[in-house]
Amino acid sequence: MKLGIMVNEGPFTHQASDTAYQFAKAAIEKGHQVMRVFFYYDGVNNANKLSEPQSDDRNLVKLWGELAKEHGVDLVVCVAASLRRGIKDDILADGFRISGLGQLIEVGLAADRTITFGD
Amino acid sequence: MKLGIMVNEGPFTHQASDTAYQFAKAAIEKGHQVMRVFFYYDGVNNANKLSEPQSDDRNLVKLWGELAKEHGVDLVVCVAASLRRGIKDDILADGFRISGLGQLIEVGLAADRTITFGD
Amino acid sequence: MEDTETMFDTEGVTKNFMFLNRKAPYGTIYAQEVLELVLISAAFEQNAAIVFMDDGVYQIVKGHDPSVSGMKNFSPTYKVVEMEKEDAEEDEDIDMVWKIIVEKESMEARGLSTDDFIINVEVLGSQELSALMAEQDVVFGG
Amino acid sequence: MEDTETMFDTEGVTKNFMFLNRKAPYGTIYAQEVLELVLISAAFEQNAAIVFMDDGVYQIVKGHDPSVSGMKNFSPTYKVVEMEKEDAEEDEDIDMVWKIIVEKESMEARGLSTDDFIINVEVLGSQELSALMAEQDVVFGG
Amino acid sequence: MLHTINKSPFDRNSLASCLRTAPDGGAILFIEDGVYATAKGTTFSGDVEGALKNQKVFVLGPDLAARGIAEDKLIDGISVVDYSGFVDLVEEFGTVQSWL
Amino acid sequence: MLHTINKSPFDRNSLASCLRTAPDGGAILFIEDGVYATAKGTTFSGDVEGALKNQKVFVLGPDLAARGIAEDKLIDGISVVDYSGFVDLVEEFGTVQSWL
Repeated sequence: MKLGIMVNEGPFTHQASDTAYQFAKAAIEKGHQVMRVFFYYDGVNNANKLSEPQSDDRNLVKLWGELAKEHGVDLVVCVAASLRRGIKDDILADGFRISGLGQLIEVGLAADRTITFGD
Repeated sequence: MKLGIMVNEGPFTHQASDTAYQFAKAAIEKGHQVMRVFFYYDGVNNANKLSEPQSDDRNLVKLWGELAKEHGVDLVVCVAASLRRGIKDDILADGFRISGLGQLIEVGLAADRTITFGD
Repeated sequence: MEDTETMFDTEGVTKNFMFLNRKAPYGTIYAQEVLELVLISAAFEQNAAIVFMDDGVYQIVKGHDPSVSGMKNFSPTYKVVEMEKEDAEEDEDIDMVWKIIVEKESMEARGLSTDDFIINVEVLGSQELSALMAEQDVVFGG
Repeated sequence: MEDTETMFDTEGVTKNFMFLNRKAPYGTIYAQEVLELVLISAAFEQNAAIVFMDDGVYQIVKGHDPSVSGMKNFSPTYKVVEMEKEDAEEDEDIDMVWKIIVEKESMEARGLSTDDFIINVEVLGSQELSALMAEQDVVFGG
Repeated sequence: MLHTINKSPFDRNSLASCLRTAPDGGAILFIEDGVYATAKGTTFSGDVEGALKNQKVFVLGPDLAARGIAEDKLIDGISVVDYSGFVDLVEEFGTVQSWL
Repeated sequence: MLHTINKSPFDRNSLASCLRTAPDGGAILFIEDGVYATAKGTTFSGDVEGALKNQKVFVLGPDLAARGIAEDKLIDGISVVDYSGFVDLVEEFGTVQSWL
C-alpha cells in the first residue's frame, strides 16, 4: 500500500506528530511505502532544527529526519505556512524540503490512502 | 493598574497572541503599566524573527517588538519551552529576552492583575 | 510554478476530494489555510466536495470584519471558491465537479439559514452527507 | 539561578495562586508544562491551589505508561508536587499553604474515584470550588 | 472575578465548566470564538440567559464584528465592550480567570 | 471508511459529529485523547455502545497504556490494536477521515 501522510501540528504541544511518526514507522516495517509526509499549519514546526528537547525526551525533528534518510520518505514542509511561522532554510532540519501545497494534492492522487494527523 | 500578561499560543494559528497584543496596547493607551508579557507553551513562537507573514497580514512578532521598544514592556520567553521548540538566540526577535519560569510567578506577585491568553 | 511541480505519475488519475471544514474562522487559522489548499487543488482538476459542518458553517456567514481585532479578512476568498465551482460547471473542457455543502443540522443548531451565507450552498442532512462521504477517496481537514 | 532572578520588588508579598488543570495528559503538552510552573512557584513560597477539573482529572490517574506512544512519562512529577505540599505542612518556617483538589462532578462524570489517583486529593463539589476560586489572586491554566 | 471564555460553546465545554463553578456576582466576558455563545436563537442561548441571573455578561465588540454577528442578534442584557472596555473590566472585577 | 477520533468526548464534539454522519459498515478508531471514550461507566459510554451497532470500533492500545486505562475497563465489543493494527485498518477500510 502506498501512503500519504499529512501532519498539522508541531512537535510536543499536540500528540499529532508523535502518532504520525509511529504510524509511518509501523507502515514501513510492514512493507508499505510512505510516499510523502506533508507538514501543514503548525506542522511546519517539526522541521525546526534548533529544537532541543530534554535528554530523556524524544526528539521528533531528528526522528523524522532519520526516517527520511533510512527509508527515502519525502518530507515536505509547506512554503506558505512556513513563511508565516518563520521556518526557513536557515533552520530547516536535515531530511526536510520546503515546497508548495500542490505536493499534498499530488500525494493524495498518487497514494492508495492519505491520512491526516492534527488537532 | 500594573498588569502581567501570559501568552500561551504562537502567532497566526490561534487568536490568543492577537487578543493579548490588542489588550496590552489598549491598557497602555489608558495609562496602565504592562510590567511583563510572558510567553509560555507555543507562545514562545511569537519571538521567532524569521516569521514573514504576507504583506497584507499583520506581523505579530514585529508588533510585539515595537510595543516593547516604545513602552518599555518586558517580553520574556520561557527558556524550557523555547529549547523544546527551537526558539534560540540565533532567531530571537528584537525586544524579546529568554529567561526562566520564575519570571512568570514574579510578575504574578508584582502586578495588580495577571491575565492569560491561550487555547 | 512550484505548487504544481510533480514527482509522482498521476497522469489520468481522477479522485474525489472532500475538504471538511468544522472550525470557526479567526479563533484559529484552520479555516483560512484550508482555503489555500482548496484553491491549489483546482489546478489538478479533481472533484471536490467543500463541506461546512459544526462551527465550520460560521466561516461563510456574511459581514465578517476582523480588522478591529487586527486580523486579515479572508472571507472574499470563499467567493473565489464559488467562482471556481461555477467555471468548472460552465466549461465543457473541464471534467471536475465541485460541490459546496452545508450540513443542515449544524446550520439549524446555530440559528442560521442559507440567507446568512455569502455564497450559494447546497444543504444536506446528516444522512445525505453520510452518503456523500462514502464516495470520497481523500478527506482533508476535520 | 535564572529561574529565581528578580526584577520587581515583591519582598513580603504573599498571594493565592490557582493552577487550574482542565486538559487531559499526553494528547497535549499543557498538563506537563503547567507542572513545571507549579514546581517553580514553590521557590517563591506562595499559597497554591492545584485544581484538577474536567479532563484535568485524568492527569493524576494511576498507571500511565506513554513509552509505547514514544512520549515521556511525567506522571511521577505529581508525587513531587504532593511532597512539596507535605513539606510545607510539616515545616513551621514555611508559611505557604498548598491544596490539591479534584472537582467532584468532573471525577464522577468520568467514572473515577479517589482510589484511581496516584496522589492524595481533596474532593470539592462545584459550589465549594467556586468559593475557593473567589479567594484567588492569580489563576493560571485554564 | 472576571471570567473570559474564548471557545465556541458548540466545540468545547468551557462555558458549561465556567457556569458550574463561577462565584456569583462576577462578570463573564466572551472573546474570540467564545462570542458565538452570545447570539440569540442557538442551542446555547438558554445557558447564557441563565448566567445573566448571577453574573454580568459582556462580549468583545471587535470579535463580534470579525465574525459578522450584528449587535441586534445578541441576547438581551449582554453589553458590548471594546479592548479599552476589556481593560476596565479587568480593573473592576479583580482576579481574571481565562477558561481556555 | 475508517474514522479516527483523537479528542476526548468531554472536551470536543468530534464523537457526536462522527456518529451523526459516518456511513454504516465502516470502522471507528479511537486514538490519543479520544481513547477516553472507550471506557465503561462514563457519561459517553452509551454513545459508543450505540455506535457499535453500525460500526466496528477499535482503540489504539499504546494510547490506552499512556493514559492508564486497563483493557478490562473497555466497553464490550471494542478491539484493541497497536500501530501495526492501525495500518491494517487503513488498508482494510479504505478512505480515512480524521475527526480533528
